[in-house]
Amino acid sequence: MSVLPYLVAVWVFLAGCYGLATSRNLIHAVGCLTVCQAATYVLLIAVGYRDGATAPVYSDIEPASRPVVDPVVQALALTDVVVGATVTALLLALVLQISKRHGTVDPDELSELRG
Amino acid sequence: MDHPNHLLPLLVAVPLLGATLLVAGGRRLPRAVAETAGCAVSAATAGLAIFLVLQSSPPMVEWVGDWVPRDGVSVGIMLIGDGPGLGMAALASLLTLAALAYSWHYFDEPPRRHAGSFPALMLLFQGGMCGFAIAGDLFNAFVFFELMSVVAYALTGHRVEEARAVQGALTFGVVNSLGAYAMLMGIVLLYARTGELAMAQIGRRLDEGGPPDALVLAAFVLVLTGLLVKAAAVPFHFWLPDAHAVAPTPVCMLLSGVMVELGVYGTWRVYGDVFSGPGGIPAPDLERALIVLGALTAVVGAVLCWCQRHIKRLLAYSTVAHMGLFLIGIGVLKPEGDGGVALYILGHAGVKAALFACTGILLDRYGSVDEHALHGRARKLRGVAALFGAGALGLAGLPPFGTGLGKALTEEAAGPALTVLFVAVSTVTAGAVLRVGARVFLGLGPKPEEDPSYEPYETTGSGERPETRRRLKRVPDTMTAVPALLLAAALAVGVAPGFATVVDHSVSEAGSGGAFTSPHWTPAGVLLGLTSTLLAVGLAALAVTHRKGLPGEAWTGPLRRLQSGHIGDYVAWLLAGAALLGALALPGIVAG
Amino acid sequence: MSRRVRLWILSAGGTGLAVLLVVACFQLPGFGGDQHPYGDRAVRESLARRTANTVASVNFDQRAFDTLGEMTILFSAVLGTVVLLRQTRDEHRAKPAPAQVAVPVRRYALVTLPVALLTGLYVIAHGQLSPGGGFQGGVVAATALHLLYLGADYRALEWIRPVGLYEVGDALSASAYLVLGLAGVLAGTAFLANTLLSYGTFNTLSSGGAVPLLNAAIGMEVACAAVVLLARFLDQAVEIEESGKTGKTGKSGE
Amino acid sequence: MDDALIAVALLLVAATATAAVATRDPVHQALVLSLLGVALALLFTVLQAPDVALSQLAVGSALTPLLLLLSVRKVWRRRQRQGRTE
Repeated sequence: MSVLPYLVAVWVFLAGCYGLATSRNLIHAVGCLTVCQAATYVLLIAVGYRDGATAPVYSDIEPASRPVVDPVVQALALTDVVVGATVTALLLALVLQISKRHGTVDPDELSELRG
Repeated sequence: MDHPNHLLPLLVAVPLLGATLLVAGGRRLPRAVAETAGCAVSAATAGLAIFLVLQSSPPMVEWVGDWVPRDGVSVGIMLIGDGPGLGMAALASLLTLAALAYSWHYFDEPPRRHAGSFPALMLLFQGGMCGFAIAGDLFNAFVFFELMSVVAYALTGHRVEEARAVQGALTFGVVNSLGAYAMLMGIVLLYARTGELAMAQIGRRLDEGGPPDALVLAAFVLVLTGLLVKAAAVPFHFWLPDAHAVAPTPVCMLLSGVMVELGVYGTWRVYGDVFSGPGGIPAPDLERALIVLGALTAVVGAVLCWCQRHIKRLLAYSTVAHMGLFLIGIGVLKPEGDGGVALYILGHAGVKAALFACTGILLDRYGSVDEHALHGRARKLRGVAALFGAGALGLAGLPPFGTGLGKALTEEAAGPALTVLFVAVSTVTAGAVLRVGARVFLGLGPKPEEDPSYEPYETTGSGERPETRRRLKRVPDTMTAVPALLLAAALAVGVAPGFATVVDHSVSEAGSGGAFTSPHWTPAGVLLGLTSTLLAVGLAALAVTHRKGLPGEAWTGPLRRLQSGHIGDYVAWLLAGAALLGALALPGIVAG
Repeated sequence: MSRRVRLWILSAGGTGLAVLLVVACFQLPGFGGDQHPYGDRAVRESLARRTANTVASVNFDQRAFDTLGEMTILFSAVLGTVVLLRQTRDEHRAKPAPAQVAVPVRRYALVTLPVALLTGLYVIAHGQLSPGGGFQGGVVAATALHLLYLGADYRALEWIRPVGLYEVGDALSASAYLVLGLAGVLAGTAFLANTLLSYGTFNTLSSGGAVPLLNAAIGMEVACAAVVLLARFLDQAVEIEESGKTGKTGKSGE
Repeated sequence: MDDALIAVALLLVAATATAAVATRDPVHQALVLSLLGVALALLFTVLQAPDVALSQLAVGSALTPLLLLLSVRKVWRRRQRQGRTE
C-alpha cells in the first residue's frame, strides 16, 4: 500500500504517453494529454497525504485538535487543474483549425513540415 | 527607492497589467493606439529590468507578499534578482520591444474588434519570460514556464489560415506540454523527498540527506526533460523547426532569440541551486549528460541547417545547433564557460533576431522564403542584403561581434577537442546563411536543381503568404531599423569596454562564486573567430557554384527522415530522450 | 517513420523511464507519512491570519504569486482561443435554426439554472472558509449559464451571454487581481502583501485580509473565462461555416 | 477501512485512465474521460482534498469533456458538409 499511489501515478503517466504516441486522431491525442496530466494530480495529492488526518479546513474542527493533510500540495494541484483545462482548450482550438486547413485530424495524413 | 528588491515582481506585473487593460479597452481602441500602448508598456518593463540589472550586485532576493523567512524557512515564494536572471529578463524585454516595433502595422487582419490582441499576447509572453527568469521557487518556475509556453502556442498559430502554422503550433503545444508535465512530476518527487519548494531549500535538504539515490536521479531526469524540451536538445528538438518555421516573423525573433535560451538558463539555474551539492547529481555525470546531448544537438542542428531551403527553417536549425553549443558551454561546469555562454546568448539573440527580421522582409516583398525560388530576386534590396550578410558573419563569430567573444571564451573553457566542434558548427550554420544570402540577394551561381529524391522529405518555402496587409511596395523604416539596431547591439556586446567583465562578474557572483577572471579578446580567440568566418565564406562559395549540392549531402537522408512532422514520433523520441538522459547520469549514482 | 519503428523507440524509452520511476517510487517516503514541513508551516501561518480554509490561504496569500501566474495562463489561453477561433475571411456565420425543446427538459434546465448559478456564487463567496473558492465556483457558474442552451436554444443563450462583455469582464477581473497586488508595492511593502487589511474574525466571511478580495477576483475571472471559452467552441460547432470551397484551403498559397 | 477505500479509488483511476487511452473513438473517449474525472474526484475526496475534488469535478468531468465533444462535433459537421458537396 505504501507505494501503490505512486505506482498508479507512474502507470497513468506512461499510459497517457503511449496513447499520445500511437493516436490516430488529434482530438484523441489531446484527450491522452489530459490523462498524462491526471498523473501529476494523483502524485501531488498522494505525496501530501497523512494517515488518519482530515482535510486542512478549520471551519468545523478546532485548530490543532487533529492532524491535517498537507494543504500546499492541494493548492498546487488546484493550480495544475486549471492550467490543464486551459492548455486543453488551446490545443483543441488548434486541432479545429488543422481540421479546417488540412481536411483531416489524423496525424498520419499531415504531410507538411518534413525534413 | 530603498528596497529595489520589492520592484522585482513588477517585471511580471507591469506587462500583465498592460495586457489585461489592452484587452479590456481593445474593443474600442483604434489599432494605432493599441500598438503604441503595447510598445510603451514593453519599453517601461525593459527600462525597469535594466534598472534592476544595475542594482543586482550583490544579488537581490525578494519574498513575494513579504513572507520573509523566519528561522531560515518561509511559506512564501522567493524571487532571485541576480545578474543572470535579470539579464535574461532584460534581454526578453528588449527583444519583445524590438519585435513589437518591427511588427508595427504588421498583420493584415487583426481579429475583428480585437485590435489589441496581438500586442497583448506579446506582453503576456514578455511577462511569462520575465517571471521564469527571476523565479527562485521550483513550482513558481513551472507556472511561468507554462505561461510562456501557452502564449507561445497561441502566437505560433496566430496565422490560422496557414495550414503549416496551425500544424506547427499544435506540435509545439503537445510536445512542450508533455515536457512541462514531466517537469512537474520531477518537482513533486523533490517535494516528497525534501518537503520544500524553494530551489535553494531543496538543495540544502538534499545535501542533508546524504548521497544521491534513484529518486534524486528520477527527479533530475524529469525536471531536465522539461527544460531540455524547451532548450530543443536532441532528441527533444523536433518541435522547434516545425514551430519556428511557421510562426509570424516577430514571434520567431522572440522564440529563437530568447525563449529557447531560457531552457538553457533554467538548466543552469536548477542544476546550480538544486542538484550541485553532495546530495545532488555528481559533477562528472552532469558533464557527461550535457556534453553528449549538447554535441549531438550541435551536429544534428548544423547538418540539417545546411540541408534546408526554407529560410526560416534553416535559421531555426541554426538555433538548434547553437543551443547545443550553449549546453556544452554550461556543461563543462567552469565559471569561464558560464560567462562565455552568457555573452554568446546575448550576441546570438541580436544576430538571430536580425536574420529573422531580414527574412520577414523577404516574405513580405516576394511572398516566399524559399531559397531556390527567390534566386536572384532580391537584388534590389541592397540595405537588407548588407544586414543579412552582417548577420551571417556574426553567426560565424567574426570578431568583434558579441557572438565571437562569447564563442572564444566558451571554447577556451571547453578545451581543444570541443573547440573543433564549435568551429565546425559555426562554420556550417553561417555558411548555410551566407549561401542563402549569396543566392537570394546577389543571384550568384546557377539556379539550384530540384532533386526529386528529397521531395517527400523536404519543406519548401514557397506557398507562404505575406504577413502584411498588402504586399509591400517599399520596406517600412521600422522593418529595416530594427535588424540594424539588433546587429549594432550584438556588435556592442563584443566591443563595449568592460561589458564582458560585468557580465562575467555577475554570472560568477550568482553561480559557484568561483575565481572571477577578466574576459577579453585573446589572439587565439580572434584567430578562431576569423577561421570559422573564412571557412564559412569558403563553404558558401563552394555550395553556390555547385548546381546539384555538395557530394556529402546524400548521406543526410536518414537524418532528415527522422524529422517526420508526426506528433507520435516526437512523443516517442521524448520518452527515449528521457531514458537516455537517465542512462547518461546513472554511473555516478550507482557508484556512489 | 513507420509505426513499427515508432513503437520500438517508444517501448525502449518507455521501459527505461518506467524502470527509473518505479525504483524511485520505492525510495519515496511511504504513502501517508508524517513529514510535511512546508505543509505544517502553511497551516500555522494560515491560522495566524485567521483563514479557516488553509488551501485558500496558500493559494491567495502565501503563494498568491503562483495564482497570479495561473490566472494569467487562463487569461492567455482564452485570449489565444479567441484569436485562433476567429472568423476568417473564408468563413461565414450561419444562423442556427430555432430548436424545439421538450417541455420537461426545458423545465428541468430552467429550474436547475438559478440553483446552479447560486451554488457557484456561494462556493466563490465562501472560498476562505470551506472547500471551494474562485476556481470551482467560477467554473460551476459559467457551466450553469450554458444550461440555457439545453433548456431554451442557442439564440436565447446568445441573448443572455454577450460574449464581448464577458471578455471585458475577464480582463478587468484579471487587472483587479494585479492592482490588489500592486497596492502592496505602493504602500511600501511587498507585491501581494496581505498586511493592509485587518484579518477579521476567524471563520467569518470577511476574515483573512485580502484573501476574500483576491478570491472574488479569481472567481469573476474564471467564470468569465469559462463562458468565453465555451462560447468560442459553441460558435465553431454551431454557427461558423466555411464558404464554398472545402478541403485544403490554406495550402493554395500564392 | 480507509486503506481499502483508497486502494479501490486508486485502482478505479488507473482503470479509467487506461480505458481513456484505449478508447480510440473521440466521442467515447470524452465520456470515459469524464468518468476518469469522477474517479479522480472520488480519490481526492478520500485523500482529504475536497478543494481539489470539487475543481476536478467541475473541470475534469464537465468542462474538458464538453470542449472535446464540441470539437468532435465541429470536425464531424465539416465532414458532413464536405461529403455533401463532393
